[in-house]
Amino acid sequence: MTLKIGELKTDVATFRNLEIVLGRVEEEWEEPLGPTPMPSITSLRKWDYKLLSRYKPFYLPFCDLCCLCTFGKCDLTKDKKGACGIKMDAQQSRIVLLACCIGAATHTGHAREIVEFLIERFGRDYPLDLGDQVALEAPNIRLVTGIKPRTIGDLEEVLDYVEEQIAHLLASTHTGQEGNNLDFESKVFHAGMLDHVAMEVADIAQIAAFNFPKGDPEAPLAQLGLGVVDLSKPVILVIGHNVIPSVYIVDYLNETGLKDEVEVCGLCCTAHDITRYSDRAKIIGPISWELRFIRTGVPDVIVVDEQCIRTDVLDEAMKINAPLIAASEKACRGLPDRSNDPVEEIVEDLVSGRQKGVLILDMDKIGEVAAKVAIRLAPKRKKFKALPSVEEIVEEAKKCRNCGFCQKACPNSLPIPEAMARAKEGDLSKLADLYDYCIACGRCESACPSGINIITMMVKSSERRIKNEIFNVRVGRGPIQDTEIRDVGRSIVLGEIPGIIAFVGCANYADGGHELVEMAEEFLKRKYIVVVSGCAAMTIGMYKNEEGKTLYELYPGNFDAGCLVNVGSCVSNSHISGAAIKIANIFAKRPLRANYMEIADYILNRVGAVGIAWGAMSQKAAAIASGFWRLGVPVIVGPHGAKYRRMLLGRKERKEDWYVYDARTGKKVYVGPVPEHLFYAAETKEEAMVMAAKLCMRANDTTKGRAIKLTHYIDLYKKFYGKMPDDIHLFVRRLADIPITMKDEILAELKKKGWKETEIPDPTLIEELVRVKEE
Amino acid sequence: MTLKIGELKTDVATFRNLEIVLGRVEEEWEEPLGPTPMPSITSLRKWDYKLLSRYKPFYLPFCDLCCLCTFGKCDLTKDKKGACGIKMDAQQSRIVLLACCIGAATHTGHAREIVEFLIERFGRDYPLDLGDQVALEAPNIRLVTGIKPRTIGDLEEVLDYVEEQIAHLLASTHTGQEGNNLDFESKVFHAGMLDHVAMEVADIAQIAAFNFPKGDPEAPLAQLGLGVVDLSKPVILVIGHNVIPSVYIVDYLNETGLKDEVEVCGLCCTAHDITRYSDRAKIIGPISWELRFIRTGVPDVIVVDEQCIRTDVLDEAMKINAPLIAASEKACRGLPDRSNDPVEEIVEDLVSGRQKGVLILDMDKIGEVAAKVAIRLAPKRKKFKALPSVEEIVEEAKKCRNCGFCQKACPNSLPIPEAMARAKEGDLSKLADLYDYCIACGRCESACPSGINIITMMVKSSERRIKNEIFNVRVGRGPIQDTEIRDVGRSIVLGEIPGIIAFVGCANYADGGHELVEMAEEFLKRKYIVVVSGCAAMTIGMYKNEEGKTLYELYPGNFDAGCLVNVGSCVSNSHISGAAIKIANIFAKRPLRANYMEIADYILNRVGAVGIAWGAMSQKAAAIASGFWRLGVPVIVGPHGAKYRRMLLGRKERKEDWYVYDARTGKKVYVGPVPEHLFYAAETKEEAMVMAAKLCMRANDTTKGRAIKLTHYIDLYKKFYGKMPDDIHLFVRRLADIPITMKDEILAELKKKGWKETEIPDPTLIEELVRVKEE
Amino acid sequence: MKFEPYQTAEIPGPLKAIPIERPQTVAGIIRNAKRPIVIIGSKIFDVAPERTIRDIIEISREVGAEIVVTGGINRKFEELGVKEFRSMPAMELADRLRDPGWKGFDGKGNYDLAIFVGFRYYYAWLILSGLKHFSPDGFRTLSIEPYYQPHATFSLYNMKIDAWADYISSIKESLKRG
Amino acid sequence: MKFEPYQTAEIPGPLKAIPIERPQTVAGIIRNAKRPIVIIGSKIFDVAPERTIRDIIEISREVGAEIVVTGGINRKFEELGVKEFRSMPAMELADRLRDPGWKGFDGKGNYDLAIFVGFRYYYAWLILSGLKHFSPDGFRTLSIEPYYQPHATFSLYNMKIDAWADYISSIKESLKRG
Ligand code: SF4
Ligand code: SF4
Ligand code: SF4
Ligand code: SF4
Ligand code: SF4
Ligand code: SF4
Ligand code: SF4
Ligand code: SF4
Repeated sequence: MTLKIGELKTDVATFRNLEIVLGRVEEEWEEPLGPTPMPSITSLRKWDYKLLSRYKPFYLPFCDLCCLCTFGKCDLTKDKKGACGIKMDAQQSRIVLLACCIGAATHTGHAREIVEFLIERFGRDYPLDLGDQVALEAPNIRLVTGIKPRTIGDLEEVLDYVEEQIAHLLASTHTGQEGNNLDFESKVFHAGMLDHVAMEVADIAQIAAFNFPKGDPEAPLAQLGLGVVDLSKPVILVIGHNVIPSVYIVDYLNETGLKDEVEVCGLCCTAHDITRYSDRAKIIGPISWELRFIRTGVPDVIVVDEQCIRTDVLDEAMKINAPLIAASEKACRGLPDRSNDPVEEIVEDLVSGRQKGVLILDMDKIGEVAAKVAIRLAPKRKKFKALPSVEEIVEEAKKCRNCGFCQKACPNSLPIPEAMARAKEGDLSKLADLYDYCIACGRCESACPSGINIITMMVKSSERRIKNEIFNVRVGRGPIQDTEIRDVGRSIVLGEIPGIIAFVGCANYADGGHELVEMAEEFLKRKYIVVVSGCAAMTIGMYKNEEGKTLYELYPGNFDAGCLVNVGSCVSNSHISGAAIKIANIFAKRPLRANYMEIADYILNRVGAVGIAWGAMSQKAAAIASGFWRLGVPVIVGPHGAKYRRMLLGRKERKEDWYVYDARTGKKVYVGPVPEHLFYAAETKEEAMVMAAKLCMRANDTTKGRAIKLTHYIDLYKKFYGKMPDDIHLFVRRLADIPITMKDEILAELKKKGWKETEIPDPTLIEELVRVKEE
Repeated sequence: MTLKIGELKTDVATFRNLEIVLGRVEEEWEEPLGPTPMPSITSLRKWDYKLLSRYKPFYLPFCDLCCLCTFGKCDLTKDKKGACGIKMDAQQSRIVLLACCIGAATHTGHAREIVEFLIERFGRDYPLDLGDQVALEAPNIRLVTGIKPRTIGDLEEVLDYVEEQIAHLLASTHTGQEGNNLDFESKVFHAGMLDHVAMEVADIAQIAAFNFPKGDPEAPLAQLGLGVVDLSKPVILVIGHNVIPSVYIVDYLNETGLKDEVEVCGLCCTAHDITRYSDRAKIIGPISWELRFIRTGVPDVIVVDEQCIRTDVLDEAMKINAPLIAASEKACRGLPDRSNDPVEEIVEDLVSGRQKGVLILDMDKIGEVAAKVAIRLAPKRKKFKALPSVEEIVEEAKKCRNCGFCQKACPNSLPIPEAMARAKEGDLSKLADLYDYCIACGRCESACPSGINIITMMVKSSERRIKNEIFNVRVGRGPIQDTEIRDVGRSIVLGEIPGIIAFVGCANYADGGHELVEMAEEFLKRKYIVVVSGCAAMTIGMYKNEEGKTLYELYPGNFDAGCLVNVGSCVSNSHISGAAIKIANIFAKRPLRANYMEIADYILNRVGAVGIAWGAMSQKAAAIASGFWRLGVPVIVGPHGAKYRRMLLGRKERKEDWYVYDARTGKKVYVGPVPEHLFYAAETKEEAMVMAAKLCMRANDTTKGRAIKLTHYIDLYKKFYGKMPDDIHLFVRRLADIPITMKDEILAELKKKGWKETEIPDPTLIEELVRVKEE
Repeated sequence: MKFEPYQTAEIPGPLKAIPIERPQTVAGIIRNAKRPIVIIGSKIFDVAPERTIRDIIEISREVGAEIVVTGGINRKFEELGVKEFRSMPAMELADRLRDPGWKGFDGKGNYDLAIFVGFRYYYAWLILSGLKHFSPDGFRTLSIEPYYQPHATFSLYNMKIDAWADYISSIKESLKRG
Repeated sequence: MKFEPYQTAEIPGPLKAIPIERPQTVAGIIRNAKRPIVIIGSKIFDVAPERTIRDIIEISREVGAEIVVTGGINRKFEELGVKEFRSMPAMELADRLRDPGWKGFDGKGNYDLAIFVGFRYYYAWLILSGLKHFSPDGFRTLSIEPYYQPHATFSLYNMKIDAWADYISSIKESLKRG
């Protein structure tokens, strides 16, 4: 990168028209630049097409129409074309791309704000120190951009690149631009790859600057749940994803000696991140706890930053007489900008109720305002800190006319009318039963013609249990240590650790969050490495066993077999992709720098990692998943995930789809359907578990590794389906692959299918990686 | 902006850890930095809120639902909230923002490609020389960013800023981010402002580097229409918006002496831009001519770059056996990437038909491949260069079962079944009649269960007239000269030139393009300054008067009363906003640099400019319009423009909405509803003309100026409505405002309404611009 | 197809116009309105036979409804001999209709039933959508176009022009009969 | 409401399932299929009374349709005493159904009528949408869920569980009668 500068003024001298080569400091990173530094949209298209020829998109249109320009609406049913000529397959992939652009832009904007802010506060030179155990600090950044960032300032160039690429991608969604679904999908992958870079920028910057845990397997436990708040203290609730305002709140409380006087608790990723910063902060839960917690009336002031915050939070805050402070340009929520007003004035306006909410973009003021408002309001708000009485709830239920609109509006079709009927008679148990399956989205209330506060009723009905909602979660540890990678790399690649299962994403569960816990526990018991982040990490902490222990207390936080690793907030997902990359680089010594295709090929064929985004809801989740796909990591979503409108499914019976090159000989070798899918919405947790076990199989598994993986797959299948899977013959390559304990049974199966032994190559999809060319 | 560089290697020396201040060269631009350099999302929120409190959004939801995340679909009917809490008003503005982000990103990506490309070809130092008459070369860039770009390399920093902001804006559309409709609208304005910056970057870079006309009022005329192509020569058709591949085609033909042997013709903005580069290039028409022209079979090879290209162009090209060359990463269209293959191989594959299309991203190869393929194919393609015979058309018509699906699918509800019935009987006249009202979108064909080629039939039915479609358009002249601004600035600001009417945007006409011509002519005759660009500029050239002259031949190309100025392609729209800005700066000496609010306030209150985007279709058009709004320039769209889902309407009878500060005294003064709306979809051209005349009135009009503007408004109103408008009393401030010729009539009106004289202030909406504070 | 949107792709959402099969019912809706207003678009002369236009005018007179023509068709309207009508761009009018504080053309307050006829399908479609979502409670829209307009509160259905003319005429008769 | 999507916001578009009021018609559709397949989702036990599940199985047997259960409900299914059924994740199955080249479970080629029952509303909604848009000509889907599923080719309508159970039983009877 060359920069031409008109005039260069420094303390030292003034230069004119100086040509400057912006390079990294070479002596610190000897690795030569790989083939694809800062890849453009098409640089990795070849790789994408390889993936897409195996994992073909299956579109599930959410609507038959396109309404993206004034040529429309256009009817795209079946083979119909829109006025711009587009057809349904391209249109659906276009919408997926749009979602992924939004997702990637969201993380990028978040990262940009963090980096800008930290540069202002700590200077451009602030080192990106992630601790002794994490020398490979930025696997995604290095892999994609070819930059090895040393300081926070170095991250700007990374973001420049990402922002430029997002603009190009977004441009591709314009009417009359890209028109082919596979090219849209390739761009989706590109967006996902960028997303992981942006997430990594955000997280390593904040880890370094705020001294979050640096890959510490023994990061402390934080309190979690609706029951953890000390009701005797003023309560500040922070919601969102950008921790900076919350940091200022914590700092203010610390500096003024108020830290023991005021409760700071959070929802969503800001909650994760504030517990990485402060040992006093508490987590209420994921986004689906937002309405619930506000309805309890407990928060005295609510501070929102950005992303995944209910857009009606102001209305909800007003209902409980708690003022709202918005702290992000991206979500001003119509509030008056008080950034330039004196703190006391703002506090006065909020405490007096003259203003229901304010926008404050000056971080220095936020801590003080939030704290002062909370302290002054708490005594006045006592009467709001209670749910309605049982009698009131019963009265409310009597307003129900059994119209059923609520149930029809409910994403999970919950039987609210039935519960109301019982509640009328004083029996709140049915309402309480819904609690576990409800994602607290509020659509039922919106639909109710009688204006019944259904969620409040559910919360009240579950009040006793909510008081006991006192759980915990291991604080987000951030990256995986280089040494951990060295220790487990071999076992993973050879298949001896059966797989890495990452539970990520939002809380849009179709059948309750407990399903997630069940799944995590299943894989923990089976000695998979279980990694978690974001909302999923919270949900997993929300259930206790008979001894009152959560999974975080039962399983250690190392990146190792049978361990449960919480990397942290959404942006910490980059450490999960980062771990896969690090295996290829640190363990297998594959060149990292700007060498995307080889690393992805390595992961696809060797690293048995699978993501499960059981409640994936957002555009960010879509982008995160896309980033995993391009790296060769399959993702399973829950039923609502079908609404992402596109699956990437392999066809195991099509033998021709499952060939790789043997890097040793250049020969094309059949390796079976491993991994079988890239993206798949499961119908039930049982299906998901079986599939996850299966998707951990990779072409490079040793016979021992394959036998272990097969054992789990078959075992899970039998457990849930009551019989042997009928596709084992596709996964057994040689007799040695067969788990000893199931030998006879499997051999019988294989015989039935006319199975023959096949080779185990040194697998790659990339011709250029073949070492000896076949004659 | 400060940059920290690890190691700095130049020919001169090696520096380590040098801190560099990237600044502009100060001596060339003495103007101090204004208050809002590189404004962030909220920097101009205050201004936006002022506009939005006058011009309130009226949403016209295209659908009751939101389907943007897997929490959905959500029913947002009336007061219902989505699962994220959002309500319909915010949701609609969110979709508008999404469209504007796409639009702005499209121009930005386009600009980035041009700048990158030109830097590679001409070097970063290539001067941005727009000619002697254009010293103020980059009004939008200077106004918004505070940067005065001297070389093409300087534009990179501008784009970095724009890309960063787009990422933030796009992030705001994420689920649970911005939730207030006015804040979304403020972000829409921001996107629009960025869009004009990006367009300006693209256009001044290409003007300077490719030596396009530099504000030349006497830019030559270029041929336009379906009839202009010399059928005896091989024909290369270029489609899109990014002229670079076309430049390479022209260069190749010039260098190889083939320029007289091969026809190069274009569709959409690439056509505009290639005529700015080559005096031999021809324009077929706007996007709505794309299917028509391809169906004639004339093009021998089709080269597509980016934006507004039918996504089914490959299918259409295949129908006429013409190969397709795609030339943009953003629109790969599923084609094999042949960028790295030898030219001859590619040519061979295309000529032989082995490949129907290729992707070539190496510009050096494109010219050669396109030319060679065209020359070799032309003789072979003779038989494809003809429309079906009349008999064949009649046969085709007989397949019609009069089901009416075509008409129901047609955006303009054209009576195709009727025309088919007549065609069956051999009478093609009804089919020919549709030609003028059809936008050739192809939806009828898609809907037709009999697979009838309706468009081909319409084209054939109009064959004779199409042969005579030989029109012209003045080649895009680019910016308005500084001297022109000096010359007309006073007359515009004082209102003596009744207004600037800009016809911009796409060809999605509800009732035929001739309406646009009628409107343009009306205002030209009335001595308005008429400015045109993009598809609209083409449409306006597509009609001749009785003497066979187009408006371009009848009216001169100066920026002056009664002149017709074609600025150029879509990205040249920045010169229209640029002209308004220049009036404020060059004529009125308002500080320009990073001084957005004052300049916009100036334009809103003083510069009687109105945009008419009669066929606005795209997301780009949405972004362009938004940029005008923030600058205080109202935009009128045609009926299909209602599908942008949101109007910005003033309420003339609400007196309280129409106060300004008198900058001399600080007093709040009522100035009447000027301009009355910011965004408005007219139902008919008559309505649009009356409205445009009315919207030219501004608070600062002198009495003489107001009298002139009123004359036109009243005159047009009478012409179309047959009576006096009933709101004149709102626009007459003093007796001297009354046009002499209508004095009695108007006085009678005024009396009826109880009119009283009001003041004419030095108008501003910005308190800070008040010179003497009111006590 | 009768109760489907006339333009194929114009699928509205869950809340759709109540389609009205009997002209008498339409007459009832109009009669029961306190302050009806009739809004006639620029396409009226392309769509409606003259007798239908006259019927619509009579309907308005019968219930004392204000007539507003949009899009600049005033002259043609006057040619029909109609004098008492207002004119205003449709978007401006719609913007006022959604405002409970608007005083109406006669200063007596906003209207409670807006009757639409004579518009491009999609243009009315969008205006009706705006009014459906953003108008005050109690405000209703009635489309008497010869097709189904799903965003209205009440709508006729897709029919041929002749049948429509008869339908409109029946509304008139029904109103006259009281 | 009978023929409206069961979940409020799930508005599909112009091409909507033909709602079938009479069980006999459904029986006819099934009988006329050359290669029907019955796909039973994981929610079947939550929704359907046992007699209905047994009816569905009998319907399949009557016409020799392959039964596929999805989502891992095999065990429960076996508890009903059913033996001959396949199992496959619904997405995988749908992906194959859209492929004219798929050979089916028995190797005899793809199916021409896919009968869906027992799914979450939106999950089937999306799968049916995928099949509606991307399946080969001649392939049809039939939803026999107790509500209207607009993306299917044919669908029942929104009804109470008892009425539905009777409806399904009538299909069976009708098929048995031949
Ligand atoms: S983008 Fe294409 S399909 Fe979508 S509305 Fe516009 S013209 Fe129709
Ligand atoms: S809040 Fe709970 S019960 Fe209500 S609609 Fe949402 S998920 Fe269903
Ligand atoms: S929508 Fe309200 S009134 Fe209707 S059933 Fe549900 S709770 Fe009862
Ligand atoms: S794509 Fe979404 S917003 Fe557009 S019509 Fe379909 S459901 Fe409505
Ligand atoms: S963005 Fe909000 S309204 Fe839209 S689908 Fe998601 S939750 Fe529903
Ligand atoms: S091509 Fe013309 S006639 Fe056909 S649908 Fe489009 S505008 Fe209507
Ligand atoms: S859709 Fe085709 S068959 Fe039907 S009326 Fe139109 S042209 Fe005739
Ligand atoms: S004016 Fe509109 S349609 Fe025409 S080229 Fe520009 S954006 Fe495309």
